Amino acid sequence: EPSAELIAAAKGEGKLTTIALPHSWCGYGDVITGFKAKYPEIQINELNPDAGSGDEIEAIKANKGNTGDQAPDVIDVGLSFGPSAKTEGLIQPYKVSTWDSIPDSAKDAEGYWYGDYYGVLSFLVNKDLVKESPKDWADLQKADYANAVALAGDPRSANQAVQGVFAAGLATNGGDVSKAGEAGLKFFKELNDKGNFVPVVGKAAPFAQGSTPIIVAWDYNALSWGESLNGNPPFEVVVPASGVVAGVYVQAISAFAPHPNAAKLWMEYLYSDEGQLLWLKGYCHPIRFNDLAKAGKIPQELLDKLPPAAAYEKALFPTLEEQSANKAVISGQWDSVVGANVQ
Amino acid sequence: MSTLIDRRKVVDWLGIAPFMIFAVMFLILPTLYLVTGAFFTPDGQFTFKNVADLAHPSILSAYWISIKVSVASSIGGAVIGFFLAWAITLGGLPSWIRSGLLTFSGVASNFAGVPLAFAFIATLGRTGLVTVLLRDIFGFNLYSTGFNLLSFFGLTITYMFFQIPLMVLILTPALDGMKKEWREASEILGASNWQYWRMVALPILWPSVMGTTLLLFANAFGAIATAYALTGASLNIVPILLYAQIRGDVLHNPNLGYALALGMIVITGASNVLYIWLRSRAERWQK
Amino acid sequence: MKTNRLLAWIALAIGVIYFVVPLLGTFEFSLRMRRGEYSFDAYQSVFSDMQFRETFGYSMMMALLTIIFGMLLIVPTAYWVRLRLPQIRPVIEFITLLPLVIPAIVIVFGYLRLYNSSSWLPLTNSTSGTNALLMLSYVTLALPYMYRAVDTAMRAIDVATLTEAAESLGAKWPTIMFRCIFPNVMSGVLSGAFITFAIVMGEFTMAALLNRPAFGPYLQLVGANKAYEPSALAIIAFAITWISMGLLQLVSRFSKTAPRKA
Amino acid sequence: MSFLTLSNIQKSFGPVQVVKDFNMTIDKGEFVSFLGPSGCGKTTILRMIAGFEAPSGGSITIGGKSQTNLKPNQRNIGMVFQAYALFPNMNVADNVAFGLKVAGKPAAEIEARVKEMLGLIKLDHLAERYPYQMSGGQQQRVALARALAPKPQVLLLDEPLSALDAKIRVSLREEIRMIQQQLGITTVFVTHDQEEALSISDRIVVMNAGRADQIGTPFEIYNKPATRFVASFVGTLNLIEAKVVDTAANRISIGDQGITLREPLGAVKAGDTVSLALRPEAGSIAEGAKGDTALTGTVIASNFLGSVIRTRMKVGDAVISFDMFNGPGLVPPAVGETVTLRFTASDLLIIRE
Amino acid sequence: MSFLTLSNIQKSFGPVQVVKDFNMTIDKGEFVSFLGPSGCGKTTILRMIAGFEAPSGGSITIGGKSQTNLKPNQRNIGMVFQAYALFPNMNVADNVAFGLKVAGKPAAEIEARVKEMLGLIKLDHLAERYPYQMSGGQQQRVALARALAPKPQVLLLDEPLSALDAKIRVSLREEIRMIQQQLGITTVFVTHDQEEALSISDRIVVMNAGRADQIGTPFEIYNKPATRFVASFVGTLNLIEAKVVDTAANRISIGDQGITLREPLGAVKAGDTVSLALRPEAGSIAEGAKGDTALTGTVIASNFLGSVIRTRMKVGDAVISFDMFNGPGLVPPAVGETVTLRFTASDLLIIRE
Ligand SMILES: Nc1ncnc2c1ncn2[C@@H]1O[C@H](COP(=O)(O)OP(=O)(O)OP(=O)(O)O)[C@@H](O)[C@H]1O
Ligand SMILES: Nc1ncnc2c1ncn2[C@@H]1O[C@H](COP(=O)(O)OP(=O)(O)OP(=O)(O)O)[C@@H](O)[C@H]1O
Ligand SMILES: NCCCCNCCCN
Ligand SMILES: [Mg+2]
Ligand SMILES: [Mg+2]
Repeated sequence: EPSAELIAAAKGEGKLTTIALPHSWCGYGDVITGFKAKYPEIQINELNPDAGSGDEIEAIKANKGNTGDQAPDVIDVGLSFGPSAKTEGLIQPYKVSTWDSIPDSAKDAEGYWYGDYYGVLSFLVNKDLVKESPKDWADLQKADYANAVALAGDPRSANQAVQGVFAAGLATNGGDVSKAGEAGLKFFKELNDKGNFVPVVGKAAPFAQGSTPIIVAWDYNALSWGESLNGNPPFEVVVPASGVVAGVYVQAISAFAPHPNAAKLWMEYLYSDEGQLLWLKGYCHPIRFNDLAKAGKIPQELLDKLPPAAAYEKALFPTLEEQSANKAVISGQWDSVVGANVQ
Repeated sequence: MSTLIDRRKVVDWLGIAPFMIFAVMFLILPTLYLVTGAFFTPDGQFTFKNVADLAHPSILSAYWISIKVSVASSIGGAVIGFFLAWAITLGGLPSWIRSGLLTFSGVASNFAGVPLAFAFIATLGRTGLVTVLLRDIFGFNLYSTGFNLLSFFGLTITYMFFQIPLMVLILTPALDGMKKEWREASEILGASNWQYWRMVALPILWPSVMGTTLLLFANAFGAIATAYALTGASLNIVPILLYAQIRGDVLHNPNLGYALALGMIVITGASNVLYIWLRSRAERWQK
Repeated sequence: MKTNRLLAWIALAIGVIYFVVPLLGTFEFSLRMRRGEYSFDAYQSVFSDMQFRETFGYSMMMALLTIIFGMLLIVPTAYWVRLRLPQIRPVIEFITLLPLVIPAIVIVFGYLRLYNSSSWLPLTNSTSGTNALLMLSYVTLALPYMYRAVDTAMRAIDVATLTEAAESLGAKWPTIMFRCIFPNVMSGVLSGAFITFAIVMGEFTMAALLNRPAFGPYLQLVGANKAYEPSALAIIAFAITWISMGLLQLVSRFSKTAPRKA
Repeated sequence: MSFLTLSNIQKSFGPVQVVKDFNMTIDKGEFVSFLGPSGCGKTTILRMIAGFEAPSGGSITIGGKSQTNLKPNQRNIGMVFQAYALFPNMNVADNVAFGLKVAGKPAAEIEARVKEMLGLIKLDHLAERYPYQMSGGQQQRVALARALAPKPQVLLLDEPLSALDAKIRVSLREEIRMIQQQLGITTVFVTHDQEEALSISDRIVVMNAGRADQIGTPFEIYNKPATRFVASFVGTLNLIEAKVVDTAANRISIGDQGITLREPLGAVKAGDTVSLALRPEAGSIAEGAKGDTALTGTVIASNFLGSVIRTRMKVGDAVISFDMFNGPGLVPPAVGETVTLRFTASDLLIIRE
Repeated sequence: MSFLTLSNIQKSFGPVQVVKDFNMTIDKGEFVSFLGPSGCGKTTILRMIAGFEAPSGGSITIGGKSQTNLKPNQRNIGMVFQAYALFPNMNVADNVAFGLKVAGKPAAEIEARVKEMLGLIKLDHLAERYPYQMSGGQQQRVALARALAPKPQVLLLDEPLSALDAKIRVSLREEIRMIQQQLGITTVFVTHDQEEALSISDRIVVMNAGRADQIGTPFEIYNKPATRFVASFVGTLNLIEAKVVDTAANRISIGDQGITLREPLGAVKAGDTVSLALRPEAGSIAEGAKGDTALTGTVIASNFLGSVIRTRMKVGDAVISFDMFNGPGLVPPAVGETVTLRFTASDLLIIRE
């Protein structure tokens, strides 16, 4: 529970500025509503919900010295952005009251950043167009899936897409993390050469329209997009049999936050049982999942909506070093290896 | 007396002061503020590395593709836009078509980004309306002809959706200025329609056509949203690289991004200089 | 002459096909929200969204302000350049091209550095200040089109003689500007206004980073998360923008400002 | 020998008939002017000859060949427009060469012909100039050379001088006439300046509301106007209302002064009013001036027009203007002075309608 | 009483001096025309009076008040431009009202004045029309009314008629003169049409290359040209080269025909060549024409100009034109005929330079 002083101070600030929180992402819509209900005195100012992690960092930088509504208080970024932001002095430390229940591997010892939720890469399948869903990465190369497979972003700029390439590599090279990047590029080059790869950014609209029948995306996104279509078209979310890669996002407070106390209170809320369960409702695995499970605090109906638990048991959590090494390979060589057929 | 002349000169320059102040404050300074970042490392050291990095093959090829797409879509847009502008000014069409097309062009010239890309995907994509209609009704498989919307060609025809209207909007007044007597004079001198256009009308319109084509070039060169939405992961063009460097959650080297922006400004500047030079040649016959 | 007209119709037909079919494709998709049948569900969903109306209204307001401010800035400038400083024209033309190639994000980051709450001109400190900054940023983006449209219209009137006529009748410069020049370049002002209107309605980057509730960011957000609504929105936005322009044109035709023959 | 023939030409724009049953034959080498007020259909006829408008009825032949199915660029006609219509993107030489280039003539021939034409219009030294660098008169000369260069069968000129000022207009019209005679080219010239038409034409067509009121030599048109319209349109005319005194004796009175006309009065009776026309140059107030008729009146104004002084005098209710040549010794009559104007009775025309 | 004074006015554009030390005083209510060839500086002087250009030297006063530091909109001067320059966005009434509105006059007064002005130019019925709906002549009348509405101290007109055609030009210039006299407004009128200047001015300034060659009444300018330039620019002039025969006796010869001049020949000697000027209307070939001098020659051309027939005859090497009034009975001399032209010796002016 947050301290009374913190609550008072946060209420005194009266406002919290968030950035890059799409309401359909990880149940953020409900999270924001919940926070507002609990602290009606604090107004939430949402910046560009569709921004990427890079945007978030740039927003902090650009708004140094700005206390206007453009300056974010809190960010939610891909894992690798935590340490780099810390080095650049863009974030400030804070340890929430549930700090100890966050696994050590997923947090900065000094409290600058801390993991918030994760998911695994999955296939979102349009059942109108794809009768037989792929079960594993290797299946994607089948002739049945001509013009069918899309990434949920540009591997040169979107973490979700980079991890997709990484996961494919991991699955096809027998699990060698250190070489997964190259293997992933090779996999996509092949996919592209066969004509299975669709270079459109996968999301709800092209999925419904049919131009991206299979999208490689975080399971929580896949589920949320699929659900939002109300069965038109019907969909399936498949966690591949091998190459199950988990992605962790991290929370942090801007070093220049105009409302530092509201930011801290926001963190307290996110890491409270209430906040964690709201993420789970949005198909994300909250970082305290195991802690909550152990305490029997997770309602069964929430678990039922997720892919089978077994799928997560094999999940690989790449370390920071592994991630950045593979990222450099994938982003750096995507153009030259996969290249696109644009001439 | 000289003070009088000087005073008038001062007043002359004062007249454009508001514009200049505006341009400096809201266009030039903000740009400089960041674009000078092209010459610094992330921790503030002066460097030429970012600019030197532009010579990297993948970046050079990005510039090259960008220039090609821009040239193709600006010329394509200029040619088709020219015909449309001609049709509504000199083609003897009813006047409501003219005003309808002009306002439509106002909207369409800025119909870009995700909606535009989606419109073309929904039309000419593999499951697009036209593709499907061609297949189902005429048994014609568009994609087996080698056509691909997510390609250089596809991007070009998509860009033309906003390039053509821009051309129409800007060129219409120039066509309005064509005197009927020029056509009649050339006709009575025995010229065919084609000779009239080649020897009289086009040379007269040339400066306007060129100027507008340059505008289209810059317009395409800087367009990002459409390209990104259309060919997200596949197209290596400068604005996408630039955004990947500034905004992406992977690459993130803003200083290189600013160097890319600087390169774009330089290219536009160069094309502008080229244009001014060409125009001064083409306008010898003007005051 | 007849072959001309035929050619004109052909050109027009090709244009219409090229422009209408993608819109039709979008429209057709927007009707497919309900499985197996066409419906206007997506439109209902859009219209019932408060945010749609709010952001659309906000952007309309901004568009009008941008047009007014932009024209107040550009018409006198174009006028002055024609009258007194023709030699500076290439410079102005180049400046007005810049916004096309300088990425909006570069410009807006610059704004955040230059006009933030602790700068000499803390525009972002207040909502009205930020609105003003956003409006100015729109003027910047509209510059290439506004300037050309106005300058073209000015070519058609004899600016110098009209000015002298007004001066000899005792007029001072505001009168000259607003009673003698503006009304006579209305056609250019209008076509500049059309483009500006469309730019403002669709602009994303500036509004998002300055955090104003504009239509562009809303469009982007819906596009990222929904399937059918974005298409419906695109069609609606296209139609409303087009209709607004039509109205603008009608209004200007019936107001007695521009009675020139076509 | 009739060269250009217009037979029963009609032209309607929508419901309005602007040319009504127009007939005329023009000989080879003839210079014919169309004279008439604005909107009477002069340009329309010219444009039909050129082929820019199709007649609603009737036919046009040139050299015996029907032009009906020929497009303008097949007619081999030269045309000079009121607003010059030089191609602004070409210099003088290129403008003049245009028709020859278009016809695919060899370069050497083109060059020679352009040179010849520029010599004809005396602009050799300006061959490199662009239209905007020349005065209106120079531009119009270039337009003439351009029209003549391809040796057209017929030359059409649509008010080629009306945008120029008086001095240049006079010298250019003389030049045009000279060149026309030199080349012997059949020419149709449209104007609404009567002096222009009178001074350069072989024949004049005076048009009125889509019809030819009179076709004749300048002398005929000026001195024997067929209608009241022609009389008043051509030249400056005094129109005087007179009272019939005695039909048999051809006596009328102006104010209280009686006059005997030469022309028979016709079907009028004493007390009726008739309209008479008298040109200002027909009479003289000089002592010893010839003339069988005189009118005495009071001077109300005297106007110096350069070579001519125009004086207005009042006779009864009628105001009559008369001209006299200016000269160093001449003292124009003072306002209020009484003068006697002498003229020949046959100069008084009866205007009937 | 001098009202508008130009003292030692100079104007240079860059290195070129286009107005050179110009002096003139104009009385209140006077109508002065500036006449001269293109480029001589007429417009420039007008624009300096209006305040659009600042003189490089000299001063301008109106009603005794120096105008040097006044902007155009402070001078209370009316101006009419060659290209009308009506505001295209305003109808006739609004155009005329403009100067009054700008001056903040009460609505009722404006309305009354506009009505009065429209009455003056006889366009009451077109008050609602826009400029593009009117003919050039009508537009120019509106421009005049617009300039006059604010009751300017001085009215400036820069070739207001040169864009119009002959017929309208004549009627409009008479209208302008009438209105000017009615209002008694001091007027400066620029033209390069000599007939125009002669017919409506109180005084004429003949300009030549930035200087006034002569300032005088139309009669003086026409009949006593101060320079050869003025003589040749104003009117049509025969310039005849003659040989001095006897200085003391004032005898010269043209061809082989001797003539005694009135004017003393001055410092020339027998055998020298002198230039003589003779106006075409000065002589007559009519039988019994008066004149103490005669020249006999051969007719080489005879030209019908409407009211006048201009004949050219050759006397030795000299070509001399003379005019006679046209009349129905008149037979113009045939080419080749020998005629004798009679005139007064004092009509022969000696041109020195
Ligand atoms: N294309 C057209 N459509 C309709 N009416 C026309 C057209 N062209 C000419 N007219 C009308 O036909 C009539 C004759 O026109 P035309 O141009 O032949 O007159 P004009 O004698 O040349 O007059 P002006 O001296 O003014 O040039 C006018 O009333 C004119 O308005
Ligand atoms: N702004 C200027 N800059 C340079 N030279 C000029 C300018 N205005 C006029 N001149 C020159 O000054 C001279 C006099 O010009 P001005 O316009 O007064 O002549 P004008 O007598 O009115 O001739 P026109 O009858 O052709 O109107 C001309 O040689 C002209 O080229
Ligand atoms: N805050 C969650 C991480 C941000 C990623 N946003 C994805 C948007 C896709 N363009
Ligand atoms: Mg005509
Ligand atoms: Mg002038």
